[in-house]
Amino acid sequence: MKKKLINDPENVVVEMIEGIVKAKPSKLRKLDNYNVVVRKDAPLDKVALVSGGGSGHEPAHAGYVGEGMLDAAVAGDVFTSPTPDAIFEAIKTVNGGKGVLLIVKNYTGDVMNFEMAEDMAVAEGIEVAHVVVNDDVAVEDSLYTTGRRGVAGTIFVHKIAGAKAAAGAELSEVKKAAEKVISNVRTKGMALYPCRVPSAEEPTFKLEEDEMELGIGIHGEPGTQRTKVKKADEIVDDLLGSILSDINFENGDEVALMVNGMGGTPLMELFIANRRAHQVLENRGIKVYKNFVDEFMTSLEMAGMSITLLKLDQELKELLDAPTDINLMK
Amino acid sequence: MKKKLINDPENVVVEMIEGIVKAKPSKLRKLDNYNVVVRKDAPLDKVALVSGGGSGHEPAHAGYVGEGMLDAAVAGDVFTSPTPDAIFEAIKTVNGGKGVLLIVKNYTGDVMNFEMAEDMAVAEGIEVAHVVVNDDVAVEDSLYTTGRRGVAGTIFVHKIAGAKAAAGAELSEVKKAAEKVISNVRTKGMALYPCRVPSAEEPTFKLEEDEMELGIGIHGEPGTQRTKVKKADEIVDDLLGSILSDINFENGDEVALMVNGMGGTPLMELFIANRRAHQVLENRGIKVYKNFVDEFMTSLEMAGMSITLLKLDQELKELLDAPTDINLMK
Amino acid sequence: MKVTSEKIKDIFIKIADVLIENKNYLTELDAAIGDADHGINMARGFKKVKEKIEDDSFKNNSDLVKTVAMTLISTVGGASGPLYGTAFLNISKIIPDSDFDIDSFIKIGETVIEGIQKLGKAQRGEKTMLDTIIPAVNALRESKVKGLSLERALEECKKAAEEGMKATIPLLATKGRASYLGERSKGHQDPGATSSYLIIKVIVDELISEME
Amino acid sequence: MKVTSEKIKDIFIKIADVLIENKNYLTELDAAIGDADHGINMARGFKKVKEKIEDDSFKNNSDLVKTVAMTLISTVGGASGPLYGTAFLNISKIIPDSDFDIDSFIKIGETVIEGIQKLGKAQRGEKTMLDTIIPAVNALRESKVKGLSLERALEECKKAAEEGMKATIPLLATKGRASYLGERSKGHQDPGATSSYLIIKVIVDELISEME
Ligand SMILES: Nc1ncnc2c1ncn2[C@@H]1O[C@H](COP(=O)(O)OP(=O)(O)O)[C@@H](O)[C@H]1O
Ligand SMILES: Nc1ncnc2c1ncn2[C@@H]1O[C@H](COP(=O)(O)OP(=O)(O)O)[C@@H](O)[C@H]1O
Ligand SMILES: [Mg+2]
Ligand SMILES: [Mg+2]
Ligand SMILES: [Mg+2]
Ligand SMILES: [Mg+2]
Repeated sequence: MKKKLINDPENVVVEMIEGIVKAKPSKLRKLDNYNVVVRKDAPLDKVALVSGGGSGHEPAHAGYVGEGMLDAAVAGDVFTSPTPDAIFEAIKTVNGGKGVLLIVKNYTGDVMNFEMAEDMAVAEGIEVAHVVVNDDVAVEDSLYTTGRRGVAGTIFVHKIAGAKAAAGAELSEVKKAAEKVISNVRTKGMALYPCRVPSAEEPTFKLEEDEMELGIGIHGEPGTQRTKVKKADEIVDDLLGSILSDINFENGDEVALMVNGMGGTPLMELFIANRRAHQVLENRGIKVYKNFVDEFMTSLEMAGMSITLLKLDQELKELLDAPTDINLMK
Repeated sequence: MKKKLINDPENVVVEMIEGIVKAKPSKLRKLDNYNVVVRKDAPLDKVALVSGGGSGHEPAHAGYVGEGMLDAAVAGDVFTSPTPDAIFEAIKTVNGGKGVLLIVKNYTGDVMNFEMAEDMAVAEGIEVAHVVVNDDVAVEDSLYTTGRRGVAGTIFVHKIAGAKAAAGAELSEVKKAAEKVISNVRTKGMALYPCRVPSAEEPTFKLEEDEMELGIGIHGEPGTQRTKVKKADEIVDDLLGSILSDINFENGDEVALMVNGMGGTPLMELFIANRRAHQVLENRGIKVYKNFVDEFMTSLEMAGMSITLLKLDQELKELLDAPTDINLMK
Repeated sequence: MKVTSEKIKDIFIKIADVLIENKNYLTELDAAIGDADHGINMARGFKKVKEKIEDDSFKNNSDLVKTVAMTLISTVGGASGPLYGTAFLNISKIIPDSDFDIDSFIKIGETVIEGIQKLGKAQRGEKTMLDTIIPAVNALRESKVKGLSLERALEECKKAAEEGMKATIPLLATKGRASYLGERSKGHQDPGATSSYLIIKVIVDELISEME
Repeated sequence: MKVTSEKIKDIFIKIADVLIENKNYLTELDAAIGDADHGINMARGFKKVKEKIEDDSFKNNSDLVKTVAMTLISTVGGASGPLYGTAFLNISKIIPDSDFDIDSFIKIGETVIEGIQKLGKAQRGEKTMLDTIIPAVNALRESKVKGLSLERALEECKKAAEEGMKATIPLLATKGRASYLGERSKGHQDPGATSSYLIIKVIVDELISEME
């Protein structure tokens, strides 16, 4: 995919943010000089939630700014973590005095930039905490590595921490709820076709017409494994297989199931995959409490999908069901 | 795009429908032996709405079945109008005695199949009416042709007729509301990359890396014009230009603006286009009352977009704002 | 001439085989000016027709043709499904039970045209299946006027169908999906005109081989 | 040796030019094992650095380097932004105002490593910029022990940086984005190690040309 519906690769992020804010003018605004989207009514008398990361993951992250979810989203350049000054600006804007929780995906760049911003905010006396989402089972987790990436499971962190904050919880409780999601959410992704960053000439990887990547991230990185293309059902079996062998699921467990398109995948294909996911979970005696099928955390026009399972308990179910003005499903 | 996340081209529609119904098990069910999705609580004591068409336009049409919109969606094969027997079955299932409105897009096949089904239903004593949506300004409208195609503007017909029916209106009133939308809604689309039907070997058209199609439909048909690729802003100017010169807009008019992705377009690009659309409308003194940016009426994995304007009056605004459990925007 | 019900069944199975064989060809034609599914639609419908009629027996020709028609209506979809479905439904109402003469074929042709026009409201020259069918039926009529043998009349019919099909190439489409292309529809053979020719060809060839 | 503030500004501008020149090269390296943006990130940051320092005057070296550091932190993003930003921020705290000897360069190197390690927690051998920087600083230390001239020491430093960069090729990445690739990260040169080499090369070449 060489052609893009853009004006200038240099301006994609700012023009996109302007388009996002125009779409919900009564609810969102953009901070001057920063690619930061905040709730128009911020700061509110509650713990504020700030998320963000590189751009190219739309609707993440600005699409989750709203009642019951985020208070601000900080957009970096395409696939590039935002800088500390922008994050700091977001923190200052949404802090209503009850503190700010930063939701960070586990990438070296994201973690470092958000931590620098946190230091800056703390130095100004703002109460700040952060959680690091690392739901991608494709990547090996070890003390000696960067650890797992944060991918689509982040949406559940937004939703649940957002509901907790909306309910009036303290920063430490909101953080605890976010961490509960993080320890119970797992994702694995795959791609049939790569994506191309607007300012680059070539896609980040190339695949033959009979090849696919398993274990991809959300930045156009190649996956952990390249295989021949398989049928949708086999692919779902692989993704869910990795997830189910990573975290302990028992007969009767309830889960939220997310089938996430990577940006270029038609909904038709996501629903075909969703059908299989239900079959697999049914066979394992796992109950789908809530099912999300759409694009949630994308990678530009990459064709592929990720599957996420969040293991639920009573508290998580209630928070997942709590109202939000963000639409979470087609 | 040769690779697809499917199992067997022959089964894509039925597997997709199963996946759709699994995603909202408390709200939707599939009719036995037919690729028809109906509301679980149908028939209801109101005028029932049935829409449909070929598959490959997801979330259309099954994604619009729900409170405040459709009662049934009939899915044909990919890009192929459904057959009269399936439509007839849908009509019988959702008819609650107040009659059924069929929402048909203006394609020879759709019109003929829906009309045959209508005849079958009328023969059984069911009160049925139909409207034909023809919002595509790319196609010349003349007495001697098939007339304009029905494209993304159909979503507004679903929404407004759905709200009217939910409010308890009679079949003739619901039909009138639908017709009001049809005479006030206009769309034009474009594509950067074509799509490929699962059972076909090749995409329906081929474009060079510096070419695009203007005036495309939603079935992978080539457009009415092939040009060199332009910047997003120029493309928006062209699409809106055609729309604005087709229907009489006056300074101060209020519109619903829809920027619709064709399936393979990243949301980032749609928001960049949305930004420009607002600029153009502002310059023309036209006020955006409501703005929808997402995938609404797609063409498999086609990369491109369409822009739709619906001119609003007080009645249309109220019906557009009426509650529905279908999520209409990211 | 006498045509048994068995023979008619045979003809439908041959039509099905030919359309299934030409699935990709018809689809490619539709890709150029339509939505790349005409071959797929016809193959899907006639595969089902084959299944339906192969191991079944029918009261009479009318019953057989009606089954074909209803099967097409409920499996082909698109524009061609109702059009061919209605065409065969109309045939089922008038098809003789065993004796066919030139008039029976003319009558069959006329009811086909009537059905297709009632539904699709197209005229000759709009780049549709009618551009094959109308000249084919005209050829039958002319052959009758000229007093040609039934065999010669059928040959003329097939020839006219082929010419009609080819004559769609330069036409501007004003009906069906191809009409959206405007000027760009010129230079391509119409898929529906092509499937109509294939069907007429099978019928004529089979009937003539039956005469020998 | 004496290095004027003007010269240091010059060096930064040369660094910027070289990184901008190598934008595609660095991005291609990052495409192989990362996310194809390292060149874009560095070019964006150093373009801004150039703008910021070109027409401005600074109280002293510290002030200049701090401006560079803050500009990088607020424009580069990604992993390399905070890492290079912190490295230069640390340098700004200890950079001499005009007299540089081997010890000043060793101290600069050490504070760079300290800053990068504090933030990124990587060791040598994990396929990062540290694989260029650590050997380069070691070479300075060894040159001092051997009693080499400052010129020779700087040459050794550059050589070690280049070798370190090349030595990243066979390494398995365990830090940064490349680590997600596991075994597939082997066989590619690390983009950050490459940009570090380019920076060291400019500094060394410029300082040596200043000596002549
Ligand atoms: N109004 C009409 N009258 C007669 N034939 C038509 C009409 N509209 C379309 N056709 C025929 O149908 C053919 C297309 O059939 P098909 O591709 O199966 O359906 P669709 O256009 O719905 O995809 C055209 O090639 C044309 O011959
Ligand atoms: N923990 C770390 N310590 C030192 N250097 C690192 C670390 N993580 C990444 N890097 C360096 O950063 C480079 C990548 O920078 P860049 O592509 O700009 O950022 P990102 O990885 O966020 O896209 C890598 O090639 C590596 O040299
Ligand atoms: Mg990056
Ligand atoms: Mg069709
Ligand atoms: Mg067709
Ligand atoms: Mg990178």
